[in-house]
Amino acid sequence: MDLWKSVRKVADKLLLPDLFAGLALTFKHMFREKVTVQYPEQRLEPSHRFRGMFRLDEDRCIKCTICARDCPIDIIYIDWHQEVNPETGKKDKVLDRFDIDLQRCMFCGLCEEGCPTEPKSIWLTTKTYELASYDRWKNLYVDMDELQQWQVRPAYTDEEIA
Amino acid sequence: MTQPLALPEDDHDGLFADSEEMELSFGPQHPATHGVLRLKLKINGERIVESYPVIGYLHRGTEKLFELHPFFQNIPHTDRMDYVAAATNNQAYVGAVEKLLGLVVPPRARCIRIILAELQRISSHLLWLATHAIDIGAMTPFFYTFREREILLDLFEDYCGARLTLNCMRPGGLPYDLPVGWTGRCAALMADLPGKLDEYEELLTNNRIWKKRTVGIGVLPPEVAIDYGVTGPMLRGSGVRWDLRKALPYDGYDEVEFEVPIGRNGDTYDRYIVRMIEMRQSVRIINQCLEKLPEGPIMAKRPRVMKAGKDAEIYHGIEGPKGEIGFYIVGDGTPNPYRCHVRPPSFINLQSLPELCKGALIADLVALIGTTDIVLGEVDR
Amino acid sequence: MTSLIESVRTTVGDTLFYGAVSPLVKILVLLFLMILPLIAYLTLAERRILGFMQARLGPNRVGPWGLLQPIADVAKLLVKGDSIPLRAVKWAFVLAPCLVVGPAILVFAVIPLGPRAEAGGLSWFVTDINTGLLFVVATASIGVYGLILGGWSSNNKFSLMGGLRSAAQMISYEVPQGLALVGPVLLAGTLSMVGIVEAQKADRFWYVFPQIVGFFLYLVAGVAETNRNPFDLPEAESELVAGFHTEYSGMRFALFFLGEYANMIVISAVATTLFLGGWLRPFPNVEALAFLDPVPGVIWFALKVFVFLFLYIWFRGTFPRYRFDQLMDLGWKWMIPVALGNLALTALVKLLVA
Amino acid sequence: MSDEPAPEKPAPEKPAAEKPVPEKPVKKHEPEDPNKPLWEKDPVAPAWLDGADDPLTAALKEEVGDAIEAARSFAGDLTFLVRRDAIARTCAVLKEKHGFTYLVDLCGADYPKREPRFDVVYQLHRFSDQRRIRLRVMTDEATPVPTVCGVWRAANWPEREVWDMFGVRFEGHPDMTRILLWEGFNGFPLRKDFPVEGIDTGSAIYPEFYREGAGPVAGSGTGWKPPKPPQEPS
Repeated sequence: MDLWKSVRKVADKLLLPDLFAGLALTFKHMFREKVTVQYPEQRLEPSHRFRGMFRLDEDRCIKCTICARDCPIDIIYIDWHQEVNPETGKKDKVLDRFDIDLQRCMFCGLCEEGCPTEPKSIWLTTKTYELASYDRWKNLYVDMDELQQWQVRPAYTDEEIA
Repeated sequence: MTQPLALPEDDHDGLFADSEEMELSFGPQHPATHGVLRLKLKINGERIVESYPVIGYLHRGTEKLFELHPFFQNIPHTDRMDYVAAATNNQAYVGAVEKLLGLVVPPRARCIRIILAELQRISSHLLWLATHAIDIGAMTPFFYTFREREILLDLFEDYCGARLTLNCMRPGGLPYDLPVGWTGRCAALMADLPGKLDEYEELLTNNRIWKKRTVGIGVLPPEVAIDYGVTGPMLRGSGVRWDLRKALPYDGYDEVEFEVPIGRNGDTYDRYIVRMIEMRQSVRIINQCLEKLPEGPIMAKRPRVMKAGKDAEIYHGIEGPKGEIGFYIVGDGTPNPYRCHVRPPSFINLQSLPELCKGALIADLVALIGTTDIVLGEVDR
Repeated sequence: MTSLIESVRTTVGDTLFYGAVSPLVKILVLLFLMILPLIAYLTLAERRILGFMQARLGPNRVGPWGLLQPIADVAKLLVKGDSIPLRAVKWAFVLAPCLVVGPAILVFAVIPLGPRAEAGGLSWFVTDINTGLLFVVATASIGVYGLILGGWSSNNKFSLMGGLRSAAQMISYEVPQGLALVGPVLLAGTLSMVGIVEAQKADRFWYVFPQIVGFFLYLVAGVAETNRNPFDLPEAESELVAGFHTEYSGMRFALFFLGEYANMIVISAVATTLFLGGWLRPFPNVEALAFLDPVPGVIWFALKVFVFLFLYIWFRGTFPRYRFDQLMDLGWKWMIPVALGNLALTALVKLLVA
Repeated sequence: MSDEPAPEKPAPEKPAAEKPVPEKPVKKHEPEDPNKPLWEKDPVAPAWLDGADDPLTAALKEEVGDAIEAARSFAGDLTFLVRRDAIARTCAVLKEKHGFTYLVDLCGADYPKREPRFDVVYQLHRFSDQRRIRLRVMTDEATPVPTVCGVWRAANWPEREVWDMFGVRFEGHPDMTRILLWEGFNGFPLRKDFPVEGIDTGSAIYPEFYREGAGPVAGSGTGWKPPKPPQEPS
C-alpha cells in the first residue's frame, strides 16, 4: 500500500492532475452559454414586487401622512389644507404638496406598507430601475404632479433620446 | 485649499533609520481591503512585523440612528450594516425585538425566515468565495459565483422587491407571503447549486497553488479564537463545533437537520472548506424547509404601536454568515429603543487579524483579510 | 511581388539593397504591420477569451464584435493625462517604460518567421546572426531594468516592492529558462535561430519530443519571465495595487502594457522556434502529411505562436497566484535542478549517439 | 405598524403588481380563546425576575463577596450588577471557575438622568451548557472602569468603542484610543446629549490646514459644546 501511495504521490507531482482539472473546467466554459445581459438593448424584467420609482394616486390618498411618519429618513414632505368641496358640500382634505426627495430614498418600502388605503395610494412597485440622472434636483426630487404622471423611465437608448 | 500640498522635509519615506523595517499604509484605498479598511503595517522586506488596523472610515452612527426611530423603522438601517447579508441582520434585529416584546412568530413565518436566512448565508459565502479567490489571484471563480449569486438575488427580489437591502422581516413575522411559484424556483436553484459548488471546488480545493497559499496560513488555535471572541466559520475553522443555530436554536432551527462542519488546523484552508461545506448544509436546510413549509398566518398578533417595557433589556444573537450577529436593546416604555447596540461579527473577527498576520507576508495578508470575511459596513456601522 | 523586389534591387544595387533597404523595409513591416497590431489585438483576444472562460462576453461594443476596441483603448491612453509624482525621480520614471518596450521589440530582429530566401526572393527574417539565441537571452534580460527603475523611481512603496519582486523573479527564472534553451542548442549544434529550425528539419523531428522536460521548464519559466498569472507577483493587483506601474498613467502605462505583451510574443516565438520547429509543418518526418507543404511557413509559425498565447490567457483564467517565497522555491529548488539534469542527460545522449 | 381602519373607497384597479397579503383584522374586547395558538394571543412581554436563587448567584457571591450588588433576570438572561472596582476580578472568576470563556459583547449605555450616568454591559457565554449571563457596571465620566482585556482579548476593541462613543475610560487598557472616530473628535456621539445633527468636528483631519476647532464643517453644527474638554487618554 505504501508503494501505491508513493507512486500516486510521484504521479501527482509529475502529472499535475489538479491543475489540468481546473484548465479543463475553464476550457469547457468557453463553449457554454454566456450569462451577460447586453444592457441597453436587452433589459431584464424586474419582479412584480420590485421596489422602484414611486407612484401616487391623489384621489385615493386620504392625507393621513402615515407614509411620511413611517419613513425612516423623513424624505416625504406632505402639506394639506381643508377645503369645502363645492359639489358635495363636504369638507375635503386637499394636498398642497407631496414631495419625495429621491436622492436620499433607500427604497425600503415602509411608506407603501404603512399606507392604510386599499389598494395603496402610494406604491413603489413600478418595475423601474433606471433612475440615474445628470441633475439631482430636477430629476431626483419629485413633486405631486410628477409622482402621479411619472410612468416612463428616462430616455436611454439613442432612438429614445432622438 | 488652493495652496499646493506642502511636502514635509525628507522623512526617509517612513524607513526607520536604524533598521530594515518600513512603514506601509495598506489601504483604505487598496483593492484587497474589501472596502475601507486601513492597516498600518510595519514590514521587514515583505514580512509583516506589526500590524494595526485603523477603522471607522465608514462610520455612519447607526446605533445613534436606532435610538431615533420606532422599532420597525430601524429594520432598513440594519440592512445597511452587513450589506451582503441583510436578511440575517433583519433576523437578528427582529428576533431581539420579539424577545423584548414577547411576540411569538407563527410557524410559516419562521420557516420562511429560515429559508431566507440560509439563502442569504449562501449568497454571502458566494461573495466571500469570489473576493477571497480574487485576492489570491484566481480570477475566474469570481464570475462563476456571481452567476449563481445573481439567481439567488433574483429570488430575494421576487420575494421582497429588493436584491441587497432586503428589509424583509418584521417583528412578529414577515411583511409578505411567498409569491406564487417561488418555492419551485427556489427548489430548482437548490437542485442546481451543489453541482455549481463542485465546479468552484474543482478550480480551487485541490489546486496545489491554492493549497500552497492557504494551508498553514493564519493558524488560529481554538483557545485563542475563543479568547478573541471570534465566531462563525472562523471559530469553526479552528475546530470548535459551535454554531448558534444548534447551540441556542432560534426561529425553529431545532426542527431541521444539518451538520456543523469544523476544521482541523484552524488555517485559511480549513476556513475555506468549512464555508464550502456550510453552503451545502444550507442547501440541505432549505430543501427540508421547502418540503415541510407549513400553511398559516405569517404575522403574529402584535400591538398596534410596539412599545418595549420600561427598563427592559435584551440581548439576542443569531448565527449570521460571518459569525454571531447580536443586538442588545434597551427599552424605556416608548416606541423607540432607548439604546440599541450591535454586536457585529466582522468587528470582533477583525480584531484577531493582527494576531493572524504576525510574521506573515504581504501576500498572506490579503488571504487573511479575505478569510476573516469582513464587511466594513458592519465593522464601522 | 517578386518582380517588384527585383526591380528595386536592380535600381539601388545589391549592396545597398541587402545592407539597408531590405532590412529597413522588413523592420517597418514587422513592427507596424505585425507586432504592434498583434499586441493590440492580443489584448482584445485576452479580454474576449477570458470573458468566454468566465461565462461572459468581454468587450464587444466598439466596432463589430468589439474589433475596434484596441484602437479605442489606444486613443484613450494617448489623450489621458500623464502624471508624474511630485517626488519621483523624473529621468528614471520616463526612461523605465522605454527600457521595457525597446528590448522586447528588438528581439524580433533575429526571430525567423519563415525560411531563408530562395533565389530572387527575400528571407523571412530581418537578420540571422550566428549567436542569435544569445542575442535573444541577453536582450530580453534588459527588460528587468525597466521594471526595477519604474518601481524605484515612482517613490511609492508598493511600486518599490513590485520592482524588487520583479528583479528577484526575473533574475531567478532566467537561469532555468537559459538552461532549458541549451537543450535544443545541443541537439542543433548551433546558436543561430534559423540554424536551429533547419537542424530540426534535418533531424526530421521537432525538438519538443526529445526535449519535453526542457519544453515544460521553458514554458513555466517563460510565464514567470513575462510576469503573467500565476506568477504575476510584480503587479499582483490584490497585493501591491498595481506593483511597479502603480504610479504610471496614460501613454507611459501603455508602454509598460505593450512591453508585457511584446514579451509574451517573444517568449512564444522563441519557444516555437526552438521546440516546435519554427516555420516547419507538423511532423516534418511523416510523408503522409506532405499535402500540408504548400502552406507558407509563416502561417505555421503564427499558428504555433497563437497556441502559446492562448496558453498564457488560459493560465490566467484558471490559476491562483503563487506567493513570493513559493515562487522562489519553485525556481531554485525544482526548476534549476531539473533543468540541469535535463541538460546533462541531453549531453550524454548526444555524446552516445554521436 | 399602522393598522388604522382603512376607509372604503372605490378605487381603480391597481397596476399588475402583487400586493402584500393584508393582515387579518384583530377584533378587540373578545374573550381570549385558550386553545388559540400562541401567535394569535396578545403578546406577553417578559418581566424582571429576582435572580438571587440562581445557583450561579450564590456561588459567585461566595467567591467575590460584595462585588455583586444585585442579581436579576430578564427573559432568561441573568444580570448581575457588579461593583465597578471589582469587575475585572469578577470576570476573571467567571472565566476561570465557571467556564465563561467567551465574551460575547461589551457595550455602553447612557442614562443622563441617573447618577452615575453610564452603564457598561458585558454579555458572557459558557460553552458547556450554552448559558448566557450579563454583567453591568455603573460609572460616571470621571471614573475609569477596570479593563477586562486581561481576561478576554476580545474586550480590547469593544472597550475602545465604549470610550469612543461614551467617553467612559478603562483603566489598564493597552491602547485606549478612539476607534471609529478620529483622535481629536470633540464629544462622544452616543451620549444622549449629543445632537443628532452633528457638531463642528474640529480639526485633526488636516492639522496642517485647519486650526483646532476650525474644521471643514465649522459653522454647520448646532454650536453644541461638550460640558468639559475630553480628557486625553494617558
